[in-house]
This record gives sequence, structure tokens and C-alpha cells, in this order.
Amino acid sequence: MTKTTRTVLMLLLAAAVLTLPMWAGTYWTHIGVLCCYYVIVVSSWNLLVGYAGQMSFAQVSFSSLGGYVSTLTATRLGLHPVIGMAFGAIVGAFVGYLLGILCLRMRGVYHSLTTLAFAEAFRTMLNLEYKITRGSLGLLGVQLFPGTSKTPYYYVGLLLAVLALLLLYRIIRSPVGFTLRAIREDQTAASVAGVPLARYKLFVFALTAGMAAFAGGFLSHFLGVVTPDWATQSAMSFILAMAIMGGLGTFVGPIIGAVGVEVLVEYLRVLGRYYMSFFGLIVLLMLRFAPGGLLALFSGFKLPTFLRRRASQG
Amino acid sequence: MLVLSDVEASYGDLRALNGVSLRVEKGEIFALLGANGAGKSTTLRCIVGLMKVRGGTIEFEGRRIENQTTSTIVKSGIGLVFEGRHVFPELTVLENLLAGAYLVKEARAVEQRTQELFEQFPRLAERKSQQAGSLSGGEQQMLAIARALIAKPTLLLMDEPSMGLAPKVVDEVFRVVVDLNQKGTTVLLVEQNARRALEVAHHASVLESGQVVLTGTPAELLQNRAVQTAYLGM
Amino acid sequence: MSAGLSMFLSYLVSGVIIGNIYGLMALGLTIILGVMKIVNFAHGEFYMLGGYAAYVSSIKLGIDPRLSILVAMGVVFIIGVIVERGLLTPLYAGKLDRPGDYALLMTFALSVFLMNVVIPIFGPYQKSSAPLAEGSVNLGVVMVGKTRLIASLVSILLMAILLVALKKTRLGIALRAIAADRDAAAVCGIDVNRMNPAAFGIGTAMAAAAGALLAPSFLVYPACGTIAASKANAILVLGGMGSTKGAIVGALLLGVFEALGVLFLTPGYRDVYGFLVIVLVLLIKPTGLFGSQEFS
Amino acid sequence: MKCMRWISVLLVMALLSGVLAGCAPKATPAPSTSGKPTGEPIKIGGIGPLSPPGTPALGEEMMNAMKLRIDEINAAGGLLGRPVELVFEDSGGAPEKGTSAMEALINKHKVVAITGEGHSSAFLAEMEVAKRNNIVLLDCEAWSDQIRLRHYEYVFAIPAGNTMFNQKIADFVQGTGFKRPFILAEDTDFGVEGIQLLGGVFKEMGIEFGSLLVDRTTKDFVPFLLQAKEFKPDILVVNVTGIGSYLIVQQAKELGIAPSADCAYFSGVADMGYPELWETTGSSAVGVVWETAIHPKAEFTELTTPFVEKYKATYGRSPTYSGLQAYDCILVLEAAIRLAGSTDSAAIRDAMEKIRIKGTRGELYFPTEAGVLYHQAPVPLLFLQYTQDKQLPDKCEIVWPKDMQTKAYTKPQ
Repeated sequence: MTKTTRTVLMLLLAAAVLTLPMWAGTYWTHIGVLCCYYVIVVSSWNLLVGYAGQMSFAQVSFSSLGGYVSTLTATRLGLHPVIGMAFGAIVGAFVGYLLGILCLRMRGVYHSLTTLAFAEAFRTMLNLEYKITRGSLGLLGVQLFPGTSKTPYYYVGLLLAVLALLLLYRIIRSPVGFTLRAIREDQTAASVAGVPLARYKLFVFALTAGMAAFAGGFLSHFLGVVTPDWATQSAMSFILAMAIMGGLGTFVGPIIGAVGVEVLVEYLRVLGRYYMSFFGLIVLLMLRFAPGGLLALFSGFKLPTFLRRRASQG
Repeated sequence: MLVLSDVEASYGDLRALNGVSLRVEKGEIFALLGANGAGKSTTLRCIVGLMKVRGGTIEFEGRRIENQTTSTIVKSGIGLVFEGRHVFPELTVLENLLAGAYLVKEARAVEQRTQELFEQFPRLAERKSQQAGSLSGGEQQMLAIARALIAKPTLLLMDEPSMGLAPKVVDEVFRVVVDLNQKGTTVLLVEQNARRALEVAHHASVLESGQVVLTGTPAELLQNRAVQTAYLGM
Repeated sequence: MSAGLSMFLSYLVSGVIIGNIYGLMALGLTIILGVMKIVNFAHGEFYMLGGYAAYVSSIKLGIDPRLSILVAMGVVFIIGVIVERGLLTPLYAGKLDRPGDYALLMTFALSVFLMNVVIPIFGPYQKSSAPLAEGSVNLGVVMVGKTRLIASLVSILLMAILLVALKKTRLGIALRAIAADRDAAAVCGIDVNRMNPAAFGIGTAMAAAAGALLAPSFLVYPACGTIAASKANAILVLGGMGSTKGAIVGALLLGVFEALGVLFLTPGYRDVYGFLVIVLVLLIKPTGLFGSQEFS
Repeated sequence: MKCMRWISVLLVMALLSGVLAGCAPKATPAPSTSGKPTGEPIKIGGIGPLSPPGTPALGEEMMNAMKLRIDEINAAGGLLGRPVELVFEDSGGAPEKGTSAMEALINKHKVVAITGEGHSSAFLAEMEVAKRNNIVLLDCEAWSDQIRLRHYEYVFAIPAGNTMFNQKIADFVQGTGFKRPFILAEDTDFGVEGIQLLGGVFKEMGIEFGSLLVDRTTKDFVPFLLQAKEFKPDILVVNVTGIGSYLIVQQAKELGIAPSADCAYFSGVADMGYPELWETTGSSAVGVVWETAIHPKAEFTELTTPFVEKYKATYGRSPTYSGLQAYDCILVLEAAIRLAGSTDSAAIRDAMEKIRIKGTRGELYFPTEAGVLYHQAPVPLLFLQYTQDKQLPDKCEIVWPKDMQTKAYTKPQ
């Protein structure tokens, strides 16, 4: 394929994405907004796990934290939702930083169990601190825009997703990104090589938590509601599935995964009670037979993915 | 008895063996010498199947054994004493031996062999219900050897048996090796302590960057100028 | 006896009676961790499968409820072996860069799958297996249902049997040898890769036993394994990864912590105290109380 | 070259979605039993929990009951001469999933009105979508007063509101002569509002009470129950739904708290009427008092028994009052559409305020006075008591209200 066809196709894709609300109808625009949210959350989780190798099951805790903080700022303090989202991101980043400190000394399984424990404790707290969170009822929030149109949400979501991706891309391509990968490959070697491990890890924890919280804030003002169900492990399984399907540890993988899985789920919904098990099965099969993600499966890309099959010594 | 021809192996993208060829005859002590990282341990790991052989062949008593499972290879009569001993620290001395006797299925035979080994290594008998991790370095080495012997291997691979041991204990270890050999066990000995190894060996090879650069009798090797400077400090 | 103390004792006793069943589950996790060096995030779902197996066996097939526990263990053992063969073999084929993370993701996905696949099979309604006994016993500080008490005793018995088997049998010694040193075990002639399904099967059978024992008391439904799994994880960390002794001591400690938490904080957070304990223990001693990577 | 692969990835994904879309059944169609009605079908949206974290049992019963009525309508010639189709979407009982389901119903399936839901948290989010889109949403089994108090023009409710429900509990407690009630409530709006409302009424009545909020996902309720025991109550009021409702019955009995001679046990949830009760609690539930809107000893209208019989025959189990309500929901929408003579949202809405029809539980109409009864259909509530092991719900005695009583409350031994 020539470079021109490629450019044309990319332009077509970009045009399709940009004009989606005009031809896809309200329902798919709604899905489009959800896709933007997932792209941000999954891509930031990918930086933490896929690039820096810090396995975490707490990403949805941060996105729901962002949603709650943002909604509370808007409803209790009467501030504009945008301020709420910014504030949510700051709180999210701070809590992410704290979790990072907690995890700093832990390795491997202990590390992941701690993030899991954090996520479960956080979810229970959301359920039980009824006076603040209204328990499993969830908080009703403030809409970002008046009216029923989803178009403004779509463009704001798209803008946020693009900005988030640009930021992530710059980080990955920068020396910081290379250092993070070095930490992932060999923590001890990286630390011997004089990398200030702690600072890098805390940075990536805080950054990814902040991004997830920001996205969560946006979602809460889009749906007008935030509930503890966002913070459950089955919500986390979606993030996981998206990253795995796309290809953990690649830049484009999680983007394709987020959009792909969100759209797939809309079709799977008609399977009713079979849908979640079918979904789980797909993820299992992916992991088993194509741990490098769809990208690797269909294209044979030799990408430096997270769970790639080893080229040599196999 | 054991023939390696052009064996190749690698760690990831890093080549560790570039075509190692060896020939160990029945009943002898064969010493494999070389500097750190020359590929001695890798060679042993390839022989027992703990590492994938990417090229070449390994024959044991006329049968090809490369890339078979470790348990099959062990079953065919090869034993290995690891570098750094690798006893099971949280198992007792007796349990270590029982683990070593895993392939011996009849309980009576296991008991009999355990008794024999306890006679051969009385120190172990004294400590038989102590955790192996609490033994001294020398005792652990004896346990590691005993654990390898309980399955009655015809070929025993020993990786740096003298490492980290006091000179007196090293003497004892070599005495055991010679004794074993005289009772009929073939021994492939990997040693950094080239002088000691050549004292007991019948044949020896020198390994450098994953290749055999020199093979001969100890006498021939001792004559070699390069061996003298590199391994004997002369 | 002051009111506070008697409250504490009643929380403690009822907590420990259930706690040691979770301890049995943690012991299963420990064996899997020791031999395969992975944490099984789907452990709670094997607990759930055990509960359903006991339900089918005792209610649908009318098998004796006590025998049904064995049936559940057997069925789940087989499922565990199939899962290990089918899904976890890439772990030690040496083809993956990050086997530990692969195992986490795989078992996590497995848990989502299992939790949802039972909905179309058994329906969304909760089930209960046949009770082990009728009535309650007064233990002085608290009344306890006989079913729970028997379940607790059976779980202690199972733990004892397992520990003795690990200590005395050929298979047990082999498993412990692998846990201590995989390569050295291989050179002893133990077929280490063949032992993985055995370890996974035994480990999941322990979870199934816990599920079957608690099924009459806590009912069986698709998500019933999540709390059990989180308690088993807490016990695992408390006791130190991979220490069989630790699993038992951890279960008792968790009971104490929960009772203290319920008494001095609030009962609502009871299921979270385990997590707090994980964090606290790891902050003080990042390898757990009996921390080491071996298990024996 | 790289691009080629990209395209192939996209193609395969597109293909995959296409295949899935193609083989997907047309979102739970209600098969028409008669070919009479013709033309474009009128789509009525159903919504409810078919998957966790919601209570799938509840959603399923609603969907089944709704289907029964839809089939009846089609068999009888349809609505406005057109066939009716039920499109049921899973809300998972969760607000955000519920809003997505609402969006799908309104924008993808273009339904004319929506009914269903059993979780107030989800309903509260869903009603916002209904409001934005000006589409009629009829509450089937969500009890929160918040739903009524928002006074949304397009939202109607058929189940008892929390205020109504709690007033009746308080009446029962006082009327039967209990002095020290203890409330155990789940951490949802149903439970929390309940504690506030019931507590308020108890205070007015001068009754001393205790209360505790419980985590509904827990399995071991012993710590909560031990705390309740400290209060020495003479009746335990348990407003916990789902699995917890069974576990508490069983564990309260094991601990010797209730139901006992010293302490009565009242449960405010539909789960007590499911056949799973005896299967899962053994004989612990003997003596439990529970609340329902349906009972053969108190036949409300001539529609009740035929529906119950038909439901039993079709699905092999007895419906609880959620089933009756779901059936009534379709009856109401049907009547409103008939009266409106069109499927225009505003016309249906206006008709909803005018109709007065007979449902399975009495006369149904929607008052417009502000307050907790805004757009709230009147609902009868019965309190029943299990007096024997493995007793069928139908054989229970009605212990409250007084005018319908078949037997007074009996203390269990």
C-alpha cells in the first residue's frame, strides 16, 4: 500500500470520528462518549501497567473517586463542573500518590494484592459512607451541558481523549518513558543504574490516577450519576479486557481495545444473561492464544508488548 | 558414555553455548574447566534438560537425550549436584533424601538406600530431622551429594562442589568424589579450582565463551601455556 | 464478665469458627502459590463451584451432605486440573516474558468468566446445600448453628489431613520440594510440570471444600466467592505467602482482628478489616508474618 | 505494509461486529401468538435487572409477567390495530448501566413508553433520561420516595412508596402490641430511607427503637445480629433484600434471637415469598412475618387469580407481587395508549393522568397532588405470617391489616 492510500484512509477515519454525531444518531454518539472515557482510563492504566510494569487493580477506584469528588464539588459547593473535574483529578492524583507510597516497598504478588485490597476497601467505603456518598444509591450530579443533545459531550470527550493521548505519547517517547520501561524489565538493574526508582514510580502512579479521576469526573457530569458500581472488580475487568484485547504495553492497542470492547459489549448485551460469561470467555481465549493482543494476532507485529511470547528461547 | 556434539543454547537473545562438544567415557572423572560465564553451568543444565538445547545433540549411553524432560533424563541415570548446593532448606535432611529418592517407588528400597547413605555420611544421620537450611555449608554439600546419590546415578554431574567451602571441607568433598568414582560412578566435574580438579580427573576440557577450546589428559593440559596462565595462576 | 468483653468473645468465637474455613481456602492458595508461584485470583470462584457441586450432589442427587463435600472436592479437583492444563500451561512453557502478571490477568479473567457462566446454568436464584445437622449449640458466649460448628471441625480435619499428607507422602514431599526449589526438584526426578495440575487441583479442591462447607450457612450464588476470596487473600498475606503454618495462624489472627474491628470501629466495615490488616502487615514486614518464598 | 495490517485489523473488527449484530436476536421479542394485528408494531420498553449487581430474579419475573400481557394484547387484536412488541433491556440494577439501557430503548429501539426497574438507585438515574427525552416511564418496583417527590411529569409509580410502606409497618408494630422494635436495614435508599421514615413514625408513637445499617453484600450477619440482641428487642424489622434476607432469617434463628417467643421477625421484602425461602433457610423461617401485595385469601380483583394461574402454568413458579405489578404496568400503558389514541409521548402522558382501570391488585389511577403520592397508584399491602414448616405462601395467615386479618399474630415456640 502506498503512502497516499494510507494517508487517505487515515484522513477518512479521522473525518468519520470527527463527524460521528452527524451521521450515527444519538445512541451511537452516547456510546462514542463512553468510548472517549474508556480510552483515557485504559490508556493511562496501560502506562502504569504496560509500560512501567506496576500491576494495579485500582484504576476504577480512581475514576470513581474523580466522579464522586467532582459531583460533590458541583452539588455541595455549587461550583462549575469543570472546576469539579479539575479538583477531582487533583484529589485522584494525590490518592494515587499515596497508594504509590504504599506499594513502593512491595514486589510482585504483594503489590497487586495491595492494589486489589485498596480497591475493595474503597468500594466498601463508598457503599457505607452513606451520608456523603448516598451508598449504593449513588450520587446524582450536575450535567455539564443543558439539554438532551449528546453532541457537545462527544466533542468535549474527544478533545479530552486526544489531549490525554498526546500527553501519554509524549511521556512514552521521552526519556521518562524509556526509564519506565527499564524499570518494568528489570527493577534491580534500573535501580543499580542510578534511576531514582521511587520518584518515577510515584510519578506514574499519581499521573495515571489523576487522569483516570479526570475522566471519571467527566463521565459523572455526562451520565449525571456516579455509583459504587464503577469501582467494582467487574468494572475493572472491562478495563483489563480492553487493554488485553488491544495489546497491553503498546500505544495504539488500548485505544483500539477500548473502542472495540465498548462497541462489542453493545452487541453482546442482547445475549442477556449469557453476555458477561461470553465476554469473559473472549478475554480468556485472547489471553491464552494471543496474549499480545488483537494487534499482534492479526498483524504479526513485533511490538514490544507486555505479555508477548518470547521470540527466542521458546 | 556421554557425548555432546555442537550443543548450542541461549538466554533470550544472549548466546551462551556456541557449539560445545564433549566426550565423557564410562568410569572416568571428567573435568570441565573455564572462567566465570564461560558456559560450564549452562552445559550441565542442557545435559539434564533444565535448559533448552537450540542446536546439536546430546547422547547418553547411545540414546539421544537433548530436550527431553528432566525427569526422563534423571530416570535414565544422570544425577546433578548444583552449584551452591540447592538443598531444600525448609525440608529436613531426611525429607531431602526422600525427595531425592522420588523415582524409587518401593518404600523398602528407599529405606535401605537412606540407611546406606547415612552410614556413608554419619554427620547427616546425626542431623536427620533438622531443617536442611540450618546445616553448615559443608554439611549441605554432603547432603546435596547424598541426595543425588540416593537415586544411584551412573553419571554424576557436579557443579563447583568446592565453592565457598573451607579448605578442609574441600578435601573431604574431593575424597568423596574419588571414592564414588572408584565404586564405579562416572563423574563430570565442573570446577573453577582447576588445580584440584586436574589432580583427580582422567580427562578434561577447557571452555571459553561457550566453546571447547582445549581437551586432553590432565598432564597435557598442565603443559599448556594458556591453561597455566589463565587457570593455574602460573 | 463485662458486657464489652462478652461482646468481644462472642464476635471472636463466631468469627474464628467461620475463619478457619477460610483458612482452609487460604491453605489451598498457599499450595498453588508454593508450587506454581502464582496467586490464583479465581480462588473465590472455585469456592463457589464447590458450593454448587455440593448443592447438586446433596439436593438434586440426594447424596449424604457429608459425602457431598467430598464429591464437591473431587469435581472441582477435576475442573482445576482442566483449567490448569487448558489455560495456565503457557506459564512454564518459557514463552512469556512476565509469567507472574500473565497468571494474575488470566485468573482474574477466569474469575469473571466463572462467576457469570453459572448464571445461565443454575439461574440467578440462590441455592443451599443440605444442612450438615439441625439446631444450634450454646457455646456459653454465643449460640452457634450445628451446621457451622461441624463445618468448622471438618475444615480443621481437612487441614490436618493435608498437612500430614504434605509431610509424609511421596507426593507431599515432592510438592514441598518443588515449592522450595524448582530446579533442584526437577533434578531429583520429580516431573515438575506434571505437578502443576496436581497442585492446582488440590488447591482448588480446598477452596471447593470451603465452599461446600459454608454452602448451607452462607448459600450459594454466582458472586458468593468474592468475600471468601478476599478473606483468603488477607489470611495469605497475614500468614506470609507460601507458609502453610502461616495460613492457619493467619486465619486465627484475622478472626481476632475482625472481632476487634467490629467491637471498636463498626460492624459495617467488617469485611474491610482484612484489607487494612494486609496493608498494615505489609508496611511493617513486607514479606508477611512468616514470610519466605518457600512453603513447608 | 504496516498500513495493510491496520486495515485488516479494522476489517476483521468490523466483520466481527457485523456478524454479532446479524446473529443477535431482535432484543427479546415477544412472539405474537396471533397474526391478526398488522402494521408497524408499537414498541413498549421494558427495563430491569437481569444481571448483577442487580437482582436478576426480580428482573426476570418482571420481564416474564410483562410478556404475558403483551401476548394477550396481541392475541386480542393488538393495540390501535397494531401489534405490540416488548423490548426489554438489562439495567443490571445499576444507574450507569440503566441510563445506557434507557438510551438504547429511546434512541435505538424508538419505544413509545418505558416501564420496569426494581432498584431505586437505577430508577433515579433512569428517570432523568426519561425527563430529558419526554418519554413516559412507569416505575414497576422501585420504592424510593425521592422518585415521587421529584414530581416529574412523565414519571409514574405503581409500587408502594417507602413512606406508605413504613407507615404500615409502624401500624402493624403498634397495633400488634410490640414495644421495642429493632430495625436492620440495608445500605440502599430502600433501607436508609426506611430507617428514617420508620424511626420518625416510631418517635411520634412514642416507641423506643434501635436501628443498624448493614452492608448488603456481606454473608456473615452475626456481628450485626449480636448488636441487635444487646437492645433486647421484641420485634426485629429486617429491610434487607436479596440473599441477605435469607441469610439473616437463618442466622437470627441460629443465634436464638428471632423468630422466637421473645422476639418477632418481620421482613419487608418480596424475597420471603419466593420458593427459595424454605430451600435456603431450612425451618428457620417458621414464624416470620412478611409483607406482600398478593394473597388468595384476599383476592383483590377478578384479574388476580387468572394472572397467577397463567404465570404458574407458563413459568412453573408462583409470581410474587413484582410479577403482579409488572403485569399491571403493561395494563396501565395499554390503557393510556388506547385512551390517547396515538403513540405520541405527550398524549400518552396526559392519558396516564386520566385513566382509572382495574389491575390485578385493585383500581389503578395516578393522582396529581404534590407530595409522596404524586403519580402514585394506590396499593394494598398485606402482612402474612408463616406458621408451619415448608408452608406455601398461599397458605399463610393474614395478620394485618386488621380488617383483612384471618388470624392474629402467633408467637413461635
